[in-house]
Amino acid sequence: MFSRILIANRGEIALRIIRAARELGVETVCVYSEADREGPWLEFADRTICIGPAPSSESYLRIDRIISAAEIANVDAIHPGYGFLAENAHFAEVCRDCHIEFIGPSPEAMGLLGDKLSCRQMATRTRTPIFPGSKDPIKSQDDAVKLASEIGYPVIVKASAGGGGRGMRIAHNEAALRSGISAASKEAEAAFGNGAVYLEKFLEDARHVEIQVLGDKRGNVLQLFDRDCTSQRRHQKLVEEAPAPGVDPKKREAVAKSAAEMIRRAGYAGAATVEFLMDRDQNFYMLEVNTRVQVEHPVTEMVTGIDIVKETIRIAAGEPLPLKQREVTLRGHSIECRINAEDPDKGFIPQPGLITEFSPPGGPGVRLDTHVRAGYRIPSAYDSLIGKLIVHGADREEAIARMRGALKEFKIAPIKTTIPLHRRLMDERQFTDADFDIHYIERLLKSDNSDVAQKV
Amino acid sequence: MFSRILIANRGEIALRIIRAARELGVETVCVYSEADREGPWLEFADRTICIGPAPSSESYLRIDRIISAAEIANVDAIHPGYGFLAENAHFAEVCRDCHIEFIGPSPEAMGLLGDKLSCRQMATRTRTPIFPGSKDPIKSQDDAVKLASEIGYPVIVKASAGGGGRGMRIAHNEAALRSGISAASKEAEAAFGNGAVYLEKFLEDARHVEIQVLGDKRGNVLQLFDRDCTSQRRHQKLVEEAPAPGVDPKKREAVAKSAAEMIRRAGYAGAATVEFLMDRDQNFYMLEVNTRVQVEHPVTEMVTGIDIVKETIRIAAGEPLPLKQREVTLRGHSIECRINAEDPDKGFIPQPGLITEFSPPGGPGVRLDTHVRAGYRIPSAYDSLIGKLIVHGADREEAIARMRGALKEFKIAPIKTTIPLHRRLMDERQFTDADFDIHYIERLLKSDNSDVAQKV
Amino acid sequence: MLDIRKLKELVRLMVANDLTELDLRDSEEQVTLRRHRLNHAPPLDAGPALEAEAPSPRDTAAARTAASATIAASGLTKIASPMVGTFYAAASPDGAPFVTAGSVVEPDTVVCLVEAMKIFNEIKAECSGTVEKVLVKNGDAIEFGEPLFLIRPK
Amino acid sequence: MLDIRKLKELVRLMVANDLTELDLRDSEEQVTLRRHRLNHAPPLDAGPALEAEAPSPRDTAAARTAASATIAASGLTKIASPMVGTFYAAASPDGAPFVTAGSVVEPDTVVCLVEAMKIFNEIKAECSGTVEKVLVKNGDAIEFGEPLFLIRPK
Repeated sequence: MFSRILIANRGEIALRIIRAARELGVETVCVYSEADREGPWLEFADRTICIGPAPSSESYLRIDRIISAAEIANVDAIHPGYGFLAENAHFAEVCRDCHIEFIGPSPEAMGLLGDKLSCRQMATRTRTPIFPGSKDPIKSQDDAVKLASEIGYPVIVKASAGGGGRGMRIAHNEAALRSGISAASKEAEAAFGNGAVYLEKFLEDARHVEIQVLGDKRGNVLQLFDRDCTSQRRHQKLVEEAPAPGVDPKKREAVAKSAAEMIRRAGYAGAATVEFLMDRDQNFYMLEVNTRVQVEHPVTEMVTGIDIVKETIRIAAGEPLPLKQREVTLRGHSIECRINAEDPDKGFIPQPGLITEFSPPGGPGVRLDTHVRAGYRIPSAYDSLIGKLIVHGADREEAIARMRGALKEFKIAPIKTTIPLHRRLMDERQFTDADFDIHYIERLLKSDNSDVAQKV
Repeated sequence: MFSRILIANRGEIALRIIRAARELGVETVCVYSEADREGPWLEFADRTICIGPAPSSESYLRIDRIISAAEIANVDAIHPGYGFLAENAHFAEVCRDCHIEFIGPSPEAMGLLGDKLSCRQMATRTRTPIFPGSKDPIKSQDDAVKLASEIGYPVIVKASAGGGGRGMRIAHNEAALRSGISAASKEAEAAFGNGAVYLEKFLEDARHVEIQVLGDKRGNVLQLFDRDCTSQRRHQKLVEEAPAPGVDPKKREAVAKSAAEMIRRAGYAGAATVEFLMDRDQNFYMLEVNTRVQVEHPVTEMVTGIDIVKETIRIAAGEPLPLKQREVTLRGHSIECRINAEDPDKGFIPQPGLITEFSPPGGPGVRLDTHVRAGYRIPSAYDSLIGKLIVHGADREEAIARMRGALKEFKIAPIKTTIPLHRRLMDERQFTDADFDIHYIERLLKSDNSDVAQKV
Repeated sequence: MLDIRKLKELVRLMVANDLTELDLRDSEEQVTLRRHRLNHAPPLDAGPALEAEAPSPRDTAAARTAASATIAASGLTKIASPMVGTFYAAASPDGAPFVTAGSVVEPDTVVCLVEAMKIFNEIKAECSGTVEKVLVKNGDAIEFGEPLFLIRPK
Repeated sequence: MLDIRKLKELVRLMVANDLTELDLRDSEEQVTLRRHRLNHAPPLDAGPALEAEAPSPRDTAAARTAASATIAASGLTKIASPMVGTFYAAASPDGAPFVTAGSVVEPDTVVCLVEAMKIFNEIKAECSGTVEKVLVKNGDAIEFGEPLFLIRPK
């Protein structure tokens, strides 16, 4: 096992990694920007190193500064968390060159699965279900139009290097497709430095279901079942749960198995998530593979009893997976609500500022992953995620009832958060019946004549 | 199911019952004393009724006032929690007379198992192991001396109606036995209104292991495995865990089975705990039966996934137990540390007063059951328990590591608590190896030349 | 003359001890500092049931505390319920109320009945004066310590 | 003369906005209110690396903040590290340091090397003056923004 690791991240995931490392007896070094000088998570690190000013381009995204910090702190490995450099194959390469273990997949496996097009090719080999669409990047608008007429509209143009909704365009006809290709390509070029886009059949009315996989350095893989992340707003997940409600066990099993096999064949070591859309007939179509720990990993931890973040560290240190597939069992149901510092009344604009009141919920089956507390000032430079409220119950009904109660108890003031929206969602029939698709929250919000706060 | 219940308790257990009822869709009415007017748990009740001034003899122990409150609030049932009226058979009878369901066993079953002597007699019939000792109350000191010489010293004199360490005397010789009988009898008369005492063999060097049982009104029982509560100070439990470490599975199974059978034969509906001492050879000897939910019930909830407090409500409402015995499985290991507002440097005197800083721990496998928060003033009139920190891990080692981390994160100021003592215990070899007996904490504290705070 | 160091010390004292009010007076000057906290209303005294500032029920605590301040100023006294139960203004459903606004009471005057566990308990005034106001209605459920009547003392 | 209402308003402002200091002056009087918070030290400005009040490392933040106050008063300037790495006072292990206390520096004067990722970066004074003190030792690991030298400006 490592004796010391550096955490190249901030906020709740930095604290999550500190907690995991501490239980493994591994020391932690946290890098931070000047805006995070007072970050409460830094208190729990064994050492902290300031690496730059507030903008992440000058701190959390600065490979040179992070590597320098790793060298002066003499760490064995770097955990990237999610976001920032987590899916940056170049960073993983630099770590390798500097003889620092990158806690995540090899640059090769990351590149293979992180690029959406090569990932589609991998999926084809392991019979992981994918959408009909391009095998290669779009070379000309005419080729794309021809393919689209074969697979039928609507289609979606996606950035090969993309993620999180950027570099995507939906087209219902030829004109929209032609303009969408150039727009998506430009956006992708700007966001990821790679303008390659491709075409897929687009599903209007689908659920988002994903499979959590772990692979070790000895060629073993485990699938930790599925999660449902259908509750989204503008492609940003708001509520996640495990297992995905109402999925036929045989379909679940087949998809999870093929996803695990894809990860195994990619020679992948670490945590990976294979994301799918699922239509009303429970047909699955792969969206992409996330080559890192996910924000929503806790719901899988709750139902499997496996500490995913600890496993990422153990795997990077060369340890084998602790269980066989048949030993991984599901218990109960888990739901996570993302608590964002955003004002739902004002189009979900981020709400940086001082938290003066912070009263967390508690009791059986309630878990809170947060880096904030009363007296903490949310900086404006970063993501608005300030916490994840996770519940576990014997079944989905109990989990929903528990989440309702926990949301009732949870008080954060004076900043606005997504808590009132979550309170409302837990009472929405579409959510409670799992009779939903990835656009249902947007439809709900649009159908309001007034704001959410008045309704809850 | 009931539509509304009254909670005849305060603090963390009142909040625990509110949470359970809320998830069942049952309204809650909380009675409170004037000293608890600002109790944070009252915010989460559907209705609150003041029943008297601070002394519990004038509020939480006043049967007439609680019943009046139940009548004006028109509740279906009363949950007594633990302590106060929870093991008062007369209260259970009054409830029945008033056609209010008492959430707990019938007065008859409570009387049968609550009285230690009749409980010993029940145990004999179901082959639940007991200490050699009296079959009936001690009639004369001479009879007791004769019996003691048969079973051998040391012996313990216990109040038949007792509990929690009161009305007990240990005797290593005849003189101590004679004086102990009259002292214990007087104490028992004063504390419980019943001076009957009896004699048992006394074990110097034992662990405290107990079996959690649930019985419904249809004659079904479930045993939810065992807990270890060896970490005590002056007969007050400080740390509890499930399952009891290192117990031979066959012995565990046999004792749990006999305990469940005893509860079944008593016609018992509700949660019961059968307490045992266990010697170095893992022989069990029954201590007593607690006819109510225990402070330490959460550790069993964590490893079985069963919500014990919800089950007490369901059982009282006439519902059958939700599982068969074979469906109850253990997952992982759970530990609870009792957070008391006490000053370990000053002989653990209670520390009432204002809490200005309250920073709870969080993350995976961490549960906090507490009714306090920053800004809460701990009243001096009641118990010093201000919270229970519970962790769950894949095994005992992970649970201990997790508890260490959670205790490190937990900050309460300016009042003194048992947190520093727990931090120390989690590093004590006797605890980590489970190589302990019920006196080990007292020995540790005695062996200190200085106070605990300096050592941690 | 206001001593700055003293003021600073008082402010530190205020913050350290979580005080909600500080009065500072000298010959020329008076400074009042209040500091309201977010999570915690000032604790009410847990006094006997019958007094000018008797604790009021929780759900309307703020309103009633405000009211009782006026009361204290106006010299009125409360008769508070010594038990939990149901308030009855009269001995029988059709009977006249024991007292109404304007009634004169002595310490032994029965002012109402409170029913608890099927038993009707006579509540006595335990003070002398004139009933200014009846605060609860016939049949109301009442808490321990809940104010029932306002009395203007003799 | 001290205006009480104004003072009160300022205190409310202080609490509402979580201010840490308030100065109030009139012709006769000056009042300074400080409010230290439990969990949260006052945020430091995230300015450029080279300035009089450059951010100091977290673990000794309190001590160094105190120091920098003195510095500001005494008119000294800091040279802070623009990168994370290892501090070297001289170009070679046996060489003379670039600067020592008393050395005169111009904006282009190289004052030290900071090694980051095997690359030795020359750090320039970027100000004119005399080196008052060297704050770190040869071979020390340094953070971004960590003060390296105190300079008395010309």
